[in-house]
Amino acid sequence: MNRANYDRDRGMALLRMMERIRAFEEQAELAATRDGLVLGAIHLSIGQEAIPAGLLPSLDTTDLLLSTHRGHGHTLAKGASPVAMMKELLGRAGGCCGGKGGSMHIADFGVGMLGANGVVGANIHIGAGAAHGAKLLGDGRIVVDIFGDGAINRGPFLEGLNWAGVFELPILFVCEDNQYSASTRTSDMTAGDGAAARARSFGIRTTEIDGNDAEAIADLAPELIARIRKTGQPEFLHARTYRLHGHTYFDPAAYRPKAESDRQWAEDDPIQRQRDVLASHGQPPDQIDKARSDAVTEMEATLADATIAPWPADNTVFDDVQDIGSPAREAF
Amino acid sequence: MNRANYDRDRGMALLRMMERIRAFEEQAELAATRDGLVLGAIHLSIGQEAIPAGLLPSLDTTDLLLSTHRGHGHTLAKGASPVAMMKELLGRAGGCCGGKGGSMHIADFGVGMLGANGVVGANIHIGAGAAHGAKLLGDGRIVVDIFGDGAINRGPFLEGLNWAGVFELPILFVCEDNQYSASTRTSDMTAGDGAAARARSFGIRTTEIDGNDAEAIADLAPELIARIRKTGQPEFLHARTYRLHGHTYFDPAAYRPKAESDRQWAEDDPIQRQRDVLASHGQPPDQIDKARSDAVTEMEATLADATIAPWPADNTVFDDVQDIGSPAREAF
Amino acid sequence: MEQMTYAQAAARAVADAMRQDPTVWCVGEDLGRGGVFKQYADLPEEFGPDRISDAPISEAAIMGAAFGAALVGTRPIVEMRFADFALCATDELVNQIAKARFMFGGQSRAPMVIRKPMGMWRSSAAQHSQSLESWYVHIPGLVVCCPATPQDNYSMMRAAIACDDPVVYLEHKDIWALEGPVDVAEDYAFGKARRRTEGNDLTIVSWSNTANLATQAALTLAGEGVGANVLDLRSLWPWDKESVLESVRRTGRLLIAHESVQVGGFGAEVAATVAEHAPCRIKRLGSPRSLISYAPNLEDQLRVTEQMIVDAARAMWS
Amino acid sequence: MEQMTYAQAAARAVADAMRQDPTVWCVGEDLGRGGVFKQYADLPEEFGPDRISDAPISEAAIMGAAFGAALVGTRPIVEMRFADFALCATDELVNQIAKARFMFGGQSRAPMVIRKPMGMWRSSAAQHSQSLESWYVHIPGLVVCCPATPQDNYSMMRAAIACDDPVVYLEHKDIWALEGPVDVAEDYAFGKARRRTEGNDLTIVSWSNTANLATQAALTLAGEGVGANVLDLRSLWPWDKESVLESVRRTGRLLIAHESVQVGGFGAEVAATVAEHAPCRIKRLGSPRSLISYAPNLEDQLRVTEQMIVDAARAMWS
Ligand SMILES: Cc1ncc(C[n+]2csc(CCOP(=O)(O)OP(=O)(O)O)c2C)c(N)n1
Ligand SMILES: Cc1ncc(C[n+]2csc(CCOP(=O)(O)OP(=O)(O)O)c2C)c(N)n1
Ligand SMILES: [Mg+2]
Ligand SMILES: [Mg+2]
Repeated sequence: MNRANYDRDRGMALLRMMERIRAFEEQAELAATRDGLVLGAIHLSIGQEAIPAGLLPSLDTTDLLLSTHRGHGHTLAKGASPVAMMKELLGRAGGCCGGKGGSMHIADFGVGMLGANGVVGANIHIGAGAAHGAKLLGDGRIVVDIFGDGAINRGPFLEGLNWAGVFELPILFVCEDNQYSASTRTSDMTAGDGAAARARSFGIRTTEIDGNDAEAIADLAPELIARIRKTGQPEFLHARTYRLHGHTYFDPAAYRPKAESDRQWAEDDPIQRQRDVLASHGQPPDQIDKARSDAVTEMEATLADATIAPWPADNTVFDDVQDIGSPAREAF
Repeated sequence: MNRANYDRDRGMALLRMMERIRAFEEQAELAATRDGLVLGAIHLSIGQEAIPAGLLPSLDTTDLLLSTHRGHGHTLAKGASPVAMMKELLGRAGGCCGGKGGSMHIADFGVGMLGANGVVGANIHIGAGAAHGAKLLGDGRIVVDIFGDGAINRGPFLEGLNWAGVFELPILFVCEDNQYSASTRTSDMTAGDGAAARARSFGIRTTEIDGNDAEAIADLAPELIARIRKTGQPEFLHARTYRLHGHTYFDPAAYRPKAESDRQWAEDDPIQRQRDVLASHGQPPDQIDKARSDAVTEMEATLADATIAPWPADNTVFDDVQDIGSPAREAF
Repeated sequence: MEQMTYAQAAARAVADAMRQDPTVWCVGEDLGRGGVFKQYADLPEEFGPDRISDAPISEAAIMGAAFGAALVGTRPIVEMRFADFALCATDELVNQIAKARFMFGGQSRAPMVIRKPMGMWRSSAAQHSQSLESWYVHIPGLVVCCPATPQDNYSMMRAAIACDDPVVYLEHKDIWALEGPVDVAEDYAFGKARRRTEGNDLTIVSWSNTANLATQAALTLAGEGVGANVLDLRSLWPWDKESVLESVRRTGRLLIAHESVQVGGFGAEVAATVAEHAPCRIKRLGSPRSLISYAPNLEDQLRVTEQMIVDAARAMWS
Repeated sequence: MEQMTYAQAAARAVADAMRQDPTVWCVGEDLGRGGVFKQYADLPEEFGPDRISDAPISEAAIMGAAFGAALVGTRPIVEMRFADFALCATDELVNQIAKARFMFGGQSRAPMVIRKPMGMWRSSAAQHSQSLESWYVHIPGLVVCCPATPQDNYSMMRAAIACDDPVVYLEHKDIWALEGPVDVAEDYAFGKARRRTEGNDLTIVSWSNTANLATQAALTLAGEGVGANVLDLRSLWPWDKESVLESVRRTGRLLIAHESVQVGGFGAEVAATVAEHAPCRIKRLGSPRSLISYAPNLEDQLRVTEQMIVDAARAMWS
């Protein structure tokens, strides 16, 4: 459906960010499967790009983000450098964590990205704490804390949401519900009506949204964020989406009917949906396509850069373990 | 208010059980404060007797119970021997745990009482597992799992309720809501509407009740238990009550207005309420009083028995650590 | 004797036990698809979803619920997926499972096998690579197993399932595909080390995958005329003090090699026990007290390699 | 020099630090009433509920939220109430707090003090009595403190609060009321042991409350003409290897005494290090690998007493 005075610039910005996220992950996947350069597991968010693209550009750079093992898109949308990210995926010097963390621990504190997490659900109460700290410091920062549908079955979901409610913290919890927890259909292992129903039971204002509708998310984001800044109260967003690829790059996702993902690709790819929206509002096709080609060009160059980056210097191995006491074998 | 064809025998049975629980704990408190014979902390449930008295006699002996640090009343109402319990509180031979556990680890597997717990909330998912085991074995046992209002802020509350819902387990969760978590007013540290609201968010059928109304609980219990046996589905009971004594026997409860507990004593002591119900239905006063005097006589004798019991034999120290490997210092 | 991988041996052991005892069941995330490392391959098909049970992402409840189910008469096998995630269930394991039998004065047992795939697995980084076996050895009530071969992953798994104590069963993630002969009739007694090589010049004590590296190292040393008696402890609680003391009394030299952090590692317990009861030349080789990196060149610096074992052995004469 | 109890010394240290640094705050259950052991007495009145914050019964969130607050620039002091309950927050401490700085390549710090009252406290039974200091020593990224006196509970607390690393701070529950002189000007350097007594015949290494027992035992031994050099390690990571090795090179005898379970305890690390670098007569004295009972006569059998230390010392000449 078409809208009056549709903002095509914003629409293109949304498309560009989604294309960049996808192109980044396509290149990362090639680096893994074609080049064998990604050594650890990576979890692709292909099909879920609308959530970070719609939500995170409405934050200030100083605002805070906590993410999951599937955090490339979040990190890019928060403003991190794709080159530093790609180098991290390849475990190279210049990676945003110096090659020590890899995909599951990607972080860029310079843009308020406080880290992906290798432990499902662990970022929920930690995120509440980041908001707690910001509130104590009174510096006006707010937190966006993103986790998956599987994470709502871990204790930190309860403890983190209760904490945010009790201490009245400026945080937006986002459940990125792609319907799967690794090879398990999350609904099979979840009692009750799921994330939104649970969030409401903590008295937290909760909104449900089509997580593949970038425009709708971008409409909602400024409103949610402004309200959190104003009231200082937590909010919850339940965004329904779908993981178009496997759980990890080497997961063929044989546990779900191919027809299911085929249908999703055909009918509910957030990027295609955004392209259609733009087209239906008269955006010239070449400009729509250019978002894709620019993104691919950027991310091919990104991978090329990362590929030629050296390994971290051997002598960085004990850096940043801790200040007190030496980590070296038999240190005296 | 009076009811037609009121069952005075059941009413007296309820009163007797409540009087026995209270007398047991009064004796335990004397053993602690007057005699210095209780060495560890004990947590009294004085004021909360209506819940175990109303609920647990409707279970079969083979049915299962899990309890908390405040579990004397539950354990008695499930049919455990007060003498074995009192000996355990005194750390003596013949205690239900051989003197190894004390009040916080009291258990009597012979009557299906699978243990108090020193860790708040830990019995919730363990209880779900007991029901899971019973379901796998198909032996028809159901589980009653009792915890406090403070326990709903720990992860096991979420993980345990979700587990029971997902696996469709025959368990009744009971939140014994006495409004306090140690020296903290639980509502100050709880977001949202609390236990019942959270339980409903897991799709678990939930009932709220006046936890100091023994008659109402006894009316409800058979219905709940029958339904759980029939459907095999979990249920949740939120029972509001009040802890008339301190958190531990040495806690003066200075953190709450004396007027608050005075009012509770005057207006909402479950035992006095039950006495009034019986009186208003024409139960002779001497019989009502006899419930108290019989209970006191029994529990004074119980304490006397326990007091003369010997310490556990020194050589039991390493019994029941484990079968494999010796616990002894420098064992070979 | 059949050839099997380390993963297949475990699956076979679980299947054989489940056929004999209907109260044995397995629970963990994604088990219905055979487990993340395929260590439950074919079991869902044979035993169905009740006995090879999926679970929500609820480590605390997986551990806690399995414990409850053990208290009422079943024998659960708990899958923690990565040993690192088991830290989400530490209260359940340490305060509940390990202590219940004792605290309740012997009224209960917790016959459980708690599987925790551990160890470095190329570029898994700090949250997916830990080896914390020494933690569990320190906890009364627990048995601790670290199988290093397909044979032991069969025999030890059978013994663990049959045991009435809770058994922390630490498989090494890097050797799921390791092949070897398995004699299903060979049984295993907790606390008996396996003599991987004989020798009178040097005792090498190890466990888990490092025992395989030590065995290789011993061949190199043998070529140099150095006879190393490699003892693969297999279980760390109980552990085979007798064999270790007997060996060091012969050799007068003890090298202890393990993948986990050296400081506070189980190697310290072995070294301390020998120092108290049969003093001799003692050397430990473990990981620096540092974190495990994603970058391979940094990760490698934390590994204990076959070459390092050979060098450390040679240095025991210098 | 003022006289204070161990609990008062900690409260004083926290207050002095909070006055100097507005980013320091405390969070834990019941803190608003001064803490369960009154170790926060008077702080709520001075600093108010935001800086001496109550918490829900959510150990995982107390630890996790404090960590998040540390990442954004505050310096939380986390109260776990009983060290045993801290096991409910093990993922947060070990997988998150200890690793964040490294995993993120140095972008972050977690300046936190994690207070875990530990140890036997008459008839607290198995779930309220544990001493797991050796666990934390084994975890890279953590500093581990075990103060034994009011002076150290002041000086070490100040150092812990000032430290940018996460510090696991293990106070002993049995000595909250222990009185002693406190010089608030005395500062403390991590990894420096305190020489509780001098002596050239025997080295006794200990920490936490057992160091107090060892000091008493040394007086008895002195009366018998045996000079014991009692080293109270105070911090277990880092620990004062230099002083221990220097001392055993003088005395040729090492007795290590601690309350925690001997098997896999930190005493094993001390013994192993000495065996590797300065071999001498070594003896450990710790708790049997058993569970702590409620009944006092059973509980007592797990305690390491002053008398046992004296006897073990004497036996080092037999
Ligand atoms: C505590 C914990 N348990 C299990 C895992 C293994 N694991 C990694 S991702 C994942 C699935 C998570 O599902 P969800 O939260 O829906 O996120 P998604 O992968 O769908 O984005 C699992 C089980 C883990 N990392 N941490
Ligand atoms: C995990 C854990 N945290 C803290 C404690 C200390 N503690 C013991 S009882 C208690 C209060 C529990 O409140 P509630 O659940 O309402 O039970 P009640 O005491 O009111 O019966 C606390 C905090 C504990 N035992 N376990
Ligand atoms: Mg998902
Ligand atoms: Mg309560």
